Amino acid sequence: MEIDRQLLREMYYHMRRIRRFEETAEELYKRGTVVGLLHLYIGEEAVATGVCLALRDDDYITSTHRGHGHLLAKGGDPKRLLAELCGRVGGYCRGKGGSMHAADLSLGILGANGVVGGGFGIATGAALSAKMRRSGQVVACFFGDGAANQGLFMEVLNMAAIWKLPVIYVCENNGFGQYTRYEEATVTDQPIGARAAAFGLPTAQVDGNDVIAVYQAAIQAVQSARAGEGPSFIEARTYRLRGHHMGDVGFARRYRTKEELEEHLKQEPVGRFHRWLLEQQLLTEAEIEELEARIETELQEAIEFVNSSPVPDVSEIMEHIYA
Amino acid sequence: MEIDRQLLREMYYHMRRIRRFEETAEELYKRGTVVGLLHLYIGEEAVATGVCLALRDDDYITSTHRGHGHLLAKGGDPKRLLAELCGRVGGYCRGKGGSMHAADLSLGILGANGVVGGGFGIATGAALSAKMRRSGQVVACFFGDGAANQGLFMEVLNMAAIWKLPVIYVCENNGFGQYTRYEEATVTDQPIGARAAAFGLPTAQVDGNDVIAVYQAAIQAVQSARAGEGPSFIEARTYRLRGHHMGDVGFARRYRTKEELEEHLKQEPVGRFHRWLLEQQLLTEAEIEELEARIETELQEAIEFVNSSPVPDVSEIMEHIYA
Amino acid sequence: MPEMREITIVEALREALAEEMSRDPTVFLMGEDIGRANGVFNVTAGLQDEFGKERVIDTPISEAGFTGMGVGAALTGMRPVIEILFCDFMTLAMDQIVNQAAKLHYMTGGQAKVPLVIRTLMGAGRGAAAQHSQSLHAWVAHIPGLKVVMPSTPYDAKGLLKSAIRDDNPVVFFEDKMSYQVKGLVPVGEYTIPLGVADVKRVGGDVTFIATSSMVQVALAAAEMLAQEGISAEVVDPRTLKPLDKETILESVKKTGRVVIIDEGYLSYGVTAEIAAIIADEAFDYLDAPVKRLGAMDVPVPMVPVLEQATVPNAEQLVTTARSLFGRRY
Amino acid sequence: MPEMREITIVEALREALAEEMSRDPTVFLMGEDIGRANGVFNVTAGLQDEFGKERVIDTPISEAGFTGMGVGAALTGMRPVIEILFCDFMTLAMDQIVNQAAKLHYMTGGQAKVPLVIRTLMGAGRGAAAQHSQSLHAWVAHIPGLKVVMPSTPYDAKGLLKSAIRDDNPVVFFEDKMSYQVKGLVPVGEYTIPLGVADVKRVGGDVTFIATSSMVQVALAAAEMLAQEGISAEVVDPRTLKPLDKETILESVKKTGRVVIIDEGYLSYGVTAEIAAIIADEAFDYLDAPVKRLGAMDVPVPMVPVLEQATVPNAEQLVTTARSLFGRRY
Ligand SMILES: Cc1ncc(C[n+]2csc(CCOP(=O)(O)OP(=O)(O)O)c2C)c(N)n1
Ligand SMILES: Cc1ncc(C[n+]2csc(CCOP(=O)(O)OP(=O)(O)O)c2C)c(N)n1
Ligand SMILES: [Mg+2]
Ligand SMILES: [Mg+2]
Repeated sequence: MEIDRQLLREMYYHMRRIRRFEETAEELYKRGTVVGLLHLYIGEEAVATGVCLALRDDDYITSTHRGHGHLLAKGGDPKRLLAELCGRVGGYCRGKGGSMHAADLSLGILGANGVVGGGFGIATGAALSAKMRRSGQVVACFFGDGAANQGLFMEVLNMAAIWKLPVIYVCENNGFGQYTRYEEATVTDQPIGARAAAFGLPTAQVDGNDVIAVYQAAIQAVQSARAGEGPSFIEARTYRLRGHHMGDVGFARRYRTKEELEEHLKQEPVGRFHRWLLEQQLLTEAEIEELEARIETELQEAIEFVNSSPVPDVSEIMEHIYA
Repeated sequence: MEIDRQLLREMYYHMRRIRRFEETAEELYKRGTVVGLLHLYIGEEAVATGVCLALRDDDYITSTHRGHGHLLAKGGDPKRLLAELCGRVGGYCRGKGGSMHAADLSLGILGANGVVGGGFGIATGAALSAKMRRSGQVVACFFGDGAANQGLFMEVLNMAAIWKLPVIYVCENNGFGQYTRYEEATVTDQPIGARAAAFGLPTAQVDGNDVIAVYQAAIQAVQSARAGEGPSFIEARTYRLRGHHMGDVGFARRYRTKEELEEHLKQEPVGRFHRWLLEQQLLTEAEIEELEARIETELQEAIEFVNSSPVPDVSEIMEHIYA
Repeated sequence: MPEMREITIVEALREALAEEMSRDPTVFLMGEDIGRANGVFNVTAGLQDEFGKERVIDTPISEAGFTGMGVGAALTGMRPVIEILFCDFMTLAMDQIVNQAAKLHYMTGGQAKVPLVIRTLMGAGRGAAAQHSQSLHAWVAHIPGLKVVMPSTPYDAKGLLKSAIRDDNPVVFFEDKMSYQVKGLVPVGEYTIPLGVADVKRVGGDVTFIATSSMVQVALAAAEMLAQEGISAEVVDPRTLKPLDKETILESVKKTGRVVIIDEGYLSYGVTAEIAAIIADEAFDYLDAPVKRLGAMDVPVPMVPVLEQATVPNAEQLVTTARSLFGRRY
Repeated sequence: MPEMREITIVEALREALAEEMSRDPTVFLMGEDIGRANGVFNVTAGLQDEFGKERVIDTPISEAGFTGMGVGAALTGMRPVIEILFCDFMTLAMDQIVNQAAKLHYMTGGQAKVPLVIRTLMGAGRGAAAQHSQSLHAWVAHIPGLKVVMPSTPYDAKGLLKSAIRDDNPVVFFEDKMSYQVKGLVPVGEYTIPLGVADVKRVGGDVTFIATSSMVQVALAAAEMLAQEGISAEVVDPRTLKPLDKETILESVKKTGRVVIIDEGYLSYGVTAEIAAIIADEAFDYLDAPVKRLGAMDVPVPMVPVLEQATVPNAEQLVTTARSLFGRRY
């Protein structure tokens, strides 16, 4: 598959932007500006980027509690996302949803979710809807290795398969569900994809820290969904570089060693892509610097936006319960 | 595998007894003596028989809304079962449960279930318990092809597999979930067993109308469970010869043709086993007649038991809510 | 006056579904055996023939899955009407109903809309035992973001179902399986009934019965019996639990000063409690007697009919309870 | 007098678990991250080290699955204590809790016993938004066959959890996540508190506050504030919703003639309604003022703390509500 420079640039831009967004959120959380639960996507940027860049603008995604990367890669606005994390009226949900419920319906971002596996039904239903409306839209359903143990996953696999729905199940296997290791909670003599294969879905297992690999798997799945051939499954193997959420630092040493973490830091996707782009002379240092500068400006603007956006007035509480 | 005549006799006895029990229940339902919902097991007798005869007396089973066969094959008392169907105090549940909740805890029969797939958790938990108590007990979990589409199935497959629990998942694929054909509701380019295989379970697909085949598969699964090697899966292909439940006669022509039904009647397991036993000269006509006579006596006694057992007094309502 | 004819609740529901599907191509149905089999209770009879397999979808036995898919479809431009056969099986889909459908509009700050209708069955009466006989409407009425409908007549059933389908919020619509054959007059032409408006099913001055779903018939029967003793009972049917038409309820209680609330859910922590609590607060000064209520007995529904029947409130009990309110004068 | 020391609710719960596991080898724990990680809120800290991986089991994220397994294990000789992290996720396991655990004893005519404890978290307060902040105890309190416990102090938490574990019925045990660090005196030795016995947390004569879980602290604070105005409030903590100690509640209300019920579940169709309804029926003749109640606002819990906090009842509101009952004399 030919990947042009423009696309590589975009990939780098998105990965780097997600990384920097998360670092900014982390920083603001420590300062108390970000409120509520915060699950960082650091280390997993290649997955959201590779998948979302394979989608059309009007395609849908469903996301998770660790969802900033998905939203940003699908074109979401860092200003409104950051404001949401900080509980401001300028946020995507006017501060009512926070990190775990950020959504941009106008961009097909059907929402993060606080329930592990909560997006399976929504994604599959959106695919049914797309098929019924003959819109040609495709749905990418992001979920974690932990979520793969929710029974709902298998229920929707069956329905997506029998009705040939245009949905792609993207399992982000980052090694952990909270503080329990993937290998402890999940059968491992078969990959997670075996579950999808049991329903006849084409499955792929890719290096989730390799954005190109993710992208290529996604493109194939999208094409087949768009062509009416039904659902696919992708497992992206990656690694969670931060804690489960901000504020659980006390747990850090309980579930992994420093050495393990350091080993994985060497493989982290943004730096790795950066090095590769330079090595392969696909982007120049100058181009990269320009992208990074653009990102810093965006994030600066986002912080300013947050600062200018007030916390909602208590009178808003009873709004938006019913449409 | 050598199967001795005593076992063949027992097999025939159980299959025939289940058949005749169901025919009796059917008759009593039409007369209004059996009350409540009644789902008959006619046509599927070889499954319960083959599996339960592979179990030890202290092993457990969980059953379904179509559960008379399981209970009887596991050693349950036709008198108390029939009384339960008729809502009598002599019934297994004093008339409070009826057909869908018949149980005999003293025989390891953990109960039928009104919720499709409702037995998955109970069976797997009983297996965990057996393992923790180091009792050497094994659990057989019966469920239908329809129940295989409940997400709970896959949740327990994962846990049974990672913890190597002594449980056997027995899928009775009788072609229908209510009035929807197996092929319409369930992925068929992969067998249901592929779901279990996705969690590393050994799987077998057997002719569910062939009691010997079922028995052999069950023996293997039981041995491996007893040996601490963990769970197994068996799909028994069979066919529901009656309606989904008594009283849905109006639905009969909606989901299958007369021809289909007749075709399957030729393969029905009791007659087929009968013919085979005679052909192979494994049992004599006289032996069979003796067994059948014994069954008729038992059923006569069951009917008398019902007649002598009163309907519970209204004062019983508030008993048994809390232990 | 519109032309009327007498039809059953089943027929009324079927008409509502057919009319809304004809009117709006985004309305579709999903559930177990609703298509080729016509629905276990015939509510969807003929609809798959009329509207095709794509719009009347027979699902696998995956309640959580297809309810969740209903949410996703509703979020993206469709108006799904799903059927959960017995409300006992809502237990399998509560996350989708309560954490997803009910909250998405709010959690997204008003962006998302979930115009989803969940039709489901309630009530004892068929000897179907404890897992097929519950009336769990109190659960969903407890959840902000959901609307909850409980029709008691063919007229209400049709008009309310049409409104539920047109509503932009998730609506849980409870049908009583023993009332399906209840008959009543229904106009020939198009009409809807707004959600949140109670209906006074019988006018009276001495005591108010607030009754839901099949208990409306029980209340009407009790009112007839009491009329013979010279006690005039008013029967108020809230029709929807969320929104709840407090005004009509309070107005009636303020008029009569006596009230019995009757509903087929378990009594404890059930729907009757909320209505009683509202009255004990907001109509306190008008009450001439304790606030009484009847619900299903707090017991898993037993299979054997003689016990089962005793768990459901009946007209005799209601009469006795009502009478007890007149032994005293304040 | 037994020797006492001051510990937190977390410590009290942990002690109860450890003691019961030591006492009875059939007691075991199952849940997400309760083992090696010590439990997300440290309640199970050190228990896996002490009792091994077989008795403190880290599960996959499969709430329905491991709850169902708890039922199966309980049926067959074990006493599982499972943890469903947030009670919002009970939605995934309601079938197992309500249709299986709650009903098996009854449906089998008394044969089956399900000595299962389900520990779960309730309450807003952490900016965790609508799917992590609910208090859904009204749902389970509605279901015959379940017992429901809501401790408010370390003493109660320990004594009630031990009783719950020894109980032969399924018990849902609600822990308030914002109260985990509440401290109180707890005896050094063994004790239990029977399920179904309310506790008068403060004696008073003018008005009764019936308060559950974290709302007990709110009620006590309000009582202090009212004391300064010369209003003496009694605070009754039911401690268990099922069984509910009606006698103690009614006794207090009959004494004071005024009552406010306060609970963190959604107000509508919530726990306060049942208690209000009981009072409006059985203590009607003793009431000097309308029956008042405070619950969480009927709204999905918003994330941003300024809104979130406003959804939870507080002492000021309770004071205002209580005062309003004294504006009038009957
Ligand atoms: C149904 C449910 N159970 C438990 C939780 C608590 N919880 C939040 S995130 C999480 C781990 C999820 O693991 P995974 O799906 O692998 O996603 P990751 O956090 O690794 O991205 C858990 C258990 C939850 N939010 N929802
Ligand atoms: C959770 C649930 N959904 C729906 C039903 C209604 N129902 C009863 S039996 C049945 C079909 C079950 O099919 P299968 O598992 O294949 O068992 P079979 O009846 O064929 O033996 C259905 C849908 C139910 N009892 N429980
Ligand atoms: Mg993970
Ligand atoms: Mg079947």
